[in-house]
Amino acid sequence: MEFLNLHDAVARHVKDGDQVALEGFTHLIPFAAGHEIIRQGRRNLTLIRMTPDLIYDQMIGMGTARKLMFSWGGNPGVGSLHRLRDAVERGWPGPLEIVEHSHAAMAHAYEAGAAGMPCAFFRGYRGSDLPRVNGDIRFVACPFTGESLACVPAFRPDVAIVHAQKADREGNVLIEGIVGVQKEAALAARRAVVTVEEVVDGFGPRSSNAVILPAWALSAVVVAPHGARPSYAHGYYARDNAFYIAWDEIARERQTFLAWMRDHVLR
Amino acid sequence: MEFLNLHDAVARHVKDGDQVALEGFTHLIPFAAGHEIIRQGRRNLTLIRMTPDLIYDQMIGMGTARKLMFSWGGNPGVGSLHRLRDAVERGWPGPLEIVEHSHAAMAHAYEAGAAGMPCAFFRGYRGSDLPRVNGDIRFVACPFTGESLACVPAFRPDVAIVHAQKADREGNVLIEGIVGVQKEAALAARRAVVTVEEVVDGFGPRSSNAVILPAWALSAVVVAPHGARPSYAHGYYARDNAFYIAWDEIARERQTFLAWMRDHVLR
Amino acid sequence: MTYTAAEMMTVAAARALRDGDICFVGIGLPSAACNLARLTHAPRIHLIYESGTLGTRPDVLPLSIGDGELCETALTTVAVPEVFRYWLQGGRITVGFLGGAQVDRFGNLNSTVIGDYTKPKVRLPGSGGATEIATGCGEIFIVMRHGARSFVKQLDFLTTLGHGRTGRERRELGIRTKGPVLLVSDLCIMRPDPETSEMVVTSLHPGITCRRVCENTGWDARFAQTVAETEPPAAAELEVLRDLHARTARAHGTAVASE
Amino acid sequence: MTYTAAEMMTVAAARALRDGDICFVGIGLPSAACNLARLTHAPRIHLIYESGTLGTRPDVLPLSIGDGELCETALTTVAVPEVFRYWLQGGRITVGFLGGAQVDRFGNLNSTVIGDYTKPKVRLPGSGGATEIATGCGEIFIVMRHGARSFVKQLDFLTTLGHGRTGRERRELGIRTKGPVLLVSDLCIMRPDPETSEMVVTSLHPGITCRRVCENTGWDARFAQTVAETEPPAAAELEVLRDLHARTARAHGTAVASE
Repeated sequence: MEFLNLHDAVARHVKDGDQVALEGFTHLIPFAAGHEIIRQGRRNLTLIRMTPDLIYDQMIGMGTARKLMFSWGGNPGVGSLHRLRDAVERGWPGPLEIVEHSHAAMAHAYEAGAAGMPCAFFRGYRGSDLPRVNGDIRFVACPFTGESLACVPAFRPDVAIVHAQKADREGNVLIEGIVGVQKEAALAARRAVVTVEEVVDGFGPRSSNAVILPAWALSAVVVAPHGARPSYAHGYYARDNAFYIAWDEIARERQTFLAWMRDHVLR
Repeated sequence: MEFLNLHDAVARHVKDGDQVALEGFTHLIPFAAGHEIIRQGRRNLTLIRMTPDLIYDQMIGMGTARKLMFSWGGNPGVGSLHRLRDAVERGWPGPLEIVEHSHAAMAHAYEAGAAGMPCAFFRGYRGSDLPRVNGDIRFVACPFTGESLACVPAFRPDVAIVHAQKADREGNVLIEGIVGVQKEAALAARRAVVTVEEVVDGFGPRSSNAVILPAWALSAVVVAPHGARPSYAHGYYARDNAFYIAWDEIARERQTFLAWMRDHVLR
Repeated sequence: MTYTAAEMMTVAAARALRDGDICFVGIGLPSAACNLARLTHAPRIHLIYESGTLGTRPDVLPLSIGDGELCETALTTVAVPEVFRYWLQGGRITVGFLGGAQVDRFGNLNSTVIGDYTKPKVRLPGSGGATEIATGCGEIFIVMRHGARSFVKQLDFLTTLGHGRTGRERRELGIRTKGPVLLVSDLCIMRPDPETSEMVVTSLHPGITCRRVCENTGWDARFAQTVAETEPPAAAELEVLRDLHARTARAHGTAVASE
Repeated sequence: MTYTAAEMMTVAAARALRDGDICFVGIGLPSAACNLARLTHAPRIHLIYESGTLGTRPDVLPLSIGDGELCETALTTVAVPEVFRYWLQGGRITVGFLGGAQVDRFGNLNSTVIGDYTKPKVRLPGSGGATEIATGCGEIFIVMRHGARSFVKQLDFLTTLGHGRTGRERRELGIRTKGPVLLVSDLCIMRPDPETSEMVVTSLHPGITCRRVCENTGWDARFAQTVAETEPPAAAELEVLRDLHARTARAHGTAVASE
């Protein structure tokens, strides 16, 4: 683990063509890191994320991705992700290959990756058409009961980026609140980068079972205050719900989208 | 969930011939419940536990069990479990069938039970003789890589009993410290009984991610202060290491063992 | 007392929940229905959101499935893999809410695409948790607005299993959960026929005719032998629901979350 | 400065640990060796006990794998299934310590039974974590007292894979971890032959002869071309180790935990 600034962390750990997972389940979505990836002009990324959310809508709209692995691609409580739809429906700004799963499958694939397994087994996809359009979904018989179980490949992204509340001086990272699949994504990845709100001398009194990622399991820790905005950081700032609603208008048209990105991300 | 006293909880939820898991990984071992099972004279139990420890040494020596599923049967830091050895080596007080696993397999079998799976898959048992003596160990090929993965049946005990620090008035249970496989054992079981040090009005300020078992996932909660002794309860009392050492002498001979049980458990 | 179609739907769905139910809650109307039930006849209902919040008691409705409010008012919050493994797949959830862009006569749902999967006319959000919620929960409540384009003869894509394309798939696949036992729309309530598992109209909302339902259903809608009239929302129910929405609007600076 | 055989073993094992190693620690001598290393040349060593304590820094040695001291001084404590899945099977551990009642020339271990499995002469504790520690950790250090009954030609039961019955099994099974790279006994240090993977004597402890090793080894012990003499414990090492044991004895009211 080394402490890096955001520019250097992305420059060193995110390469063109990489399989990249930026996780954060509504909470702690690493927007600052996603914006830095856009600014550095990465291309041909395979983006993995359960809920692409606004951050992948922005990355897809700016042409960083050639492939998306996901399970729910909407703007929560608002509607569509227009940039994602434009890429899938009309190939703008370029064609986007999609590998589509259910939430349960994605969660299991991350968990299996963290556990060093080649694949994940679960009771899933029964009666759904999804296995017909996703070749990564297979079925295996339980050797004891004969029950047919779903099996998907483990996720082993080249790099995972997650956002957390705090790191201590050694680079250990504490995550609190809705922890989503961040721990699994970080442990499943070959390189794990964590952006944090702040670095503290020590975590102080805490639950013996606090969710902590040891420094030695990480590649880089980056101090990025408000690095999850417009998502939120439990204990630091609230979700900017108004922006999620406003995004519907901003992203609906290519030009308004590009203008907003130019003014707010690229500048 | 209902609040019961220890006698009624065992009378109602532990039947002759049941598959029973009393878990607690060194910490929070439910001794009081195990002693009550002995006092009520249960027979032909299948006992499941990663580390049988003194509690199963006592239950086996008193003839409650016909079968043991375990992964490490010693007195931690001290030596043998003499009653377990006497049962396996000389069939006293009766024959004891054993189903032997590794820790990883047991942990996975509980996890799979909690997850409603028929079996657990992991990378295990490679090169070991254990699969030759345990028919519950199979191997399945990963459909993507062809790697041979170990597979064991999920544990679905009739009843699991674990000990925890506290319950609130609704019967929700908080576990802190070394949590072992208690949560998995409780969720894997058809009936889950939890003994606690105390009942509190509320858990108060705590980590958002505290280890809590909801009342609705449990069958019974029992107030049993010091219910883990001579094991320990983090935040309440320390492990009685001297007793673990003394047990080596007490349990070495059948007569001294029976005398101790008569004086300390049956009376 | 006047009320909107959304209010009728929310109230009808809320009434179907039993005290003590363990609900897997989605955002939007299901969230409103579950919390309405919790604040009225089902105080001991337990709400689980797929973001990992167990036993949450939000004071305002979440705009997203992972709002801080859900975590702050929860008994505890677990990781997402655990929600799907120990709580959903573990068989602990009694009721799950689902909806979609299309539903067919057997309660199968499409939330993936309109048109061909490889060249979609409309790319929808996708499964999210639905595919496993449909088979993991004891029962499924479907909440959707009626319309000939959403209540269709033939789904463009079967994202989420209801009773299957023949009504018999659940049994054939060895699935022991019940699947869709209730469908609440803005026009009526439908429940599965005990024989065929086809969703049939069992109750019409006040002022709604059979004809109106038929015109807005893409298949030949069937009706139970005795079709009841849905009890309109009571003043008490509307008061609690509107307070909830008002609090929510103040908190989010919008009413979007309310549906 | 005089020292015991146990002290020589502990110091030799501790020296083999590198600063920054991630160690999967068992109780007894391995625990003493890891903490000695942490308190001397390897302050940034990370200790994981299978009870789930990550990055623990005990002030006294644990009597059991789950002592409260381990949890109280840990970075955090995770559930046991997670230890075996994310941390061990996940391939994050660099060094694991193992021992047993019997070891053979290829570092395979028996901790299950002496005699026939179905009618054991001695029923031993069993695998515990060993079976997967042996294949999941980057390297394995074996620590055992020498003796013709424990260093045997033929194991009664192969609980835990070393280099296999032929020395080639790891490759044949596609296992990429190294297995036993070090065996420390009270007489000598053994390391695997690069060709055959047989454990050969590379260093004799002070005052120990080849003959003594051969008499206490059940197979024809082999020696490296150049056999070194093990550096005796330094005064500083002994001081730290004895303080650790003294603190431990005071805490547990016994010295049992020290070996």
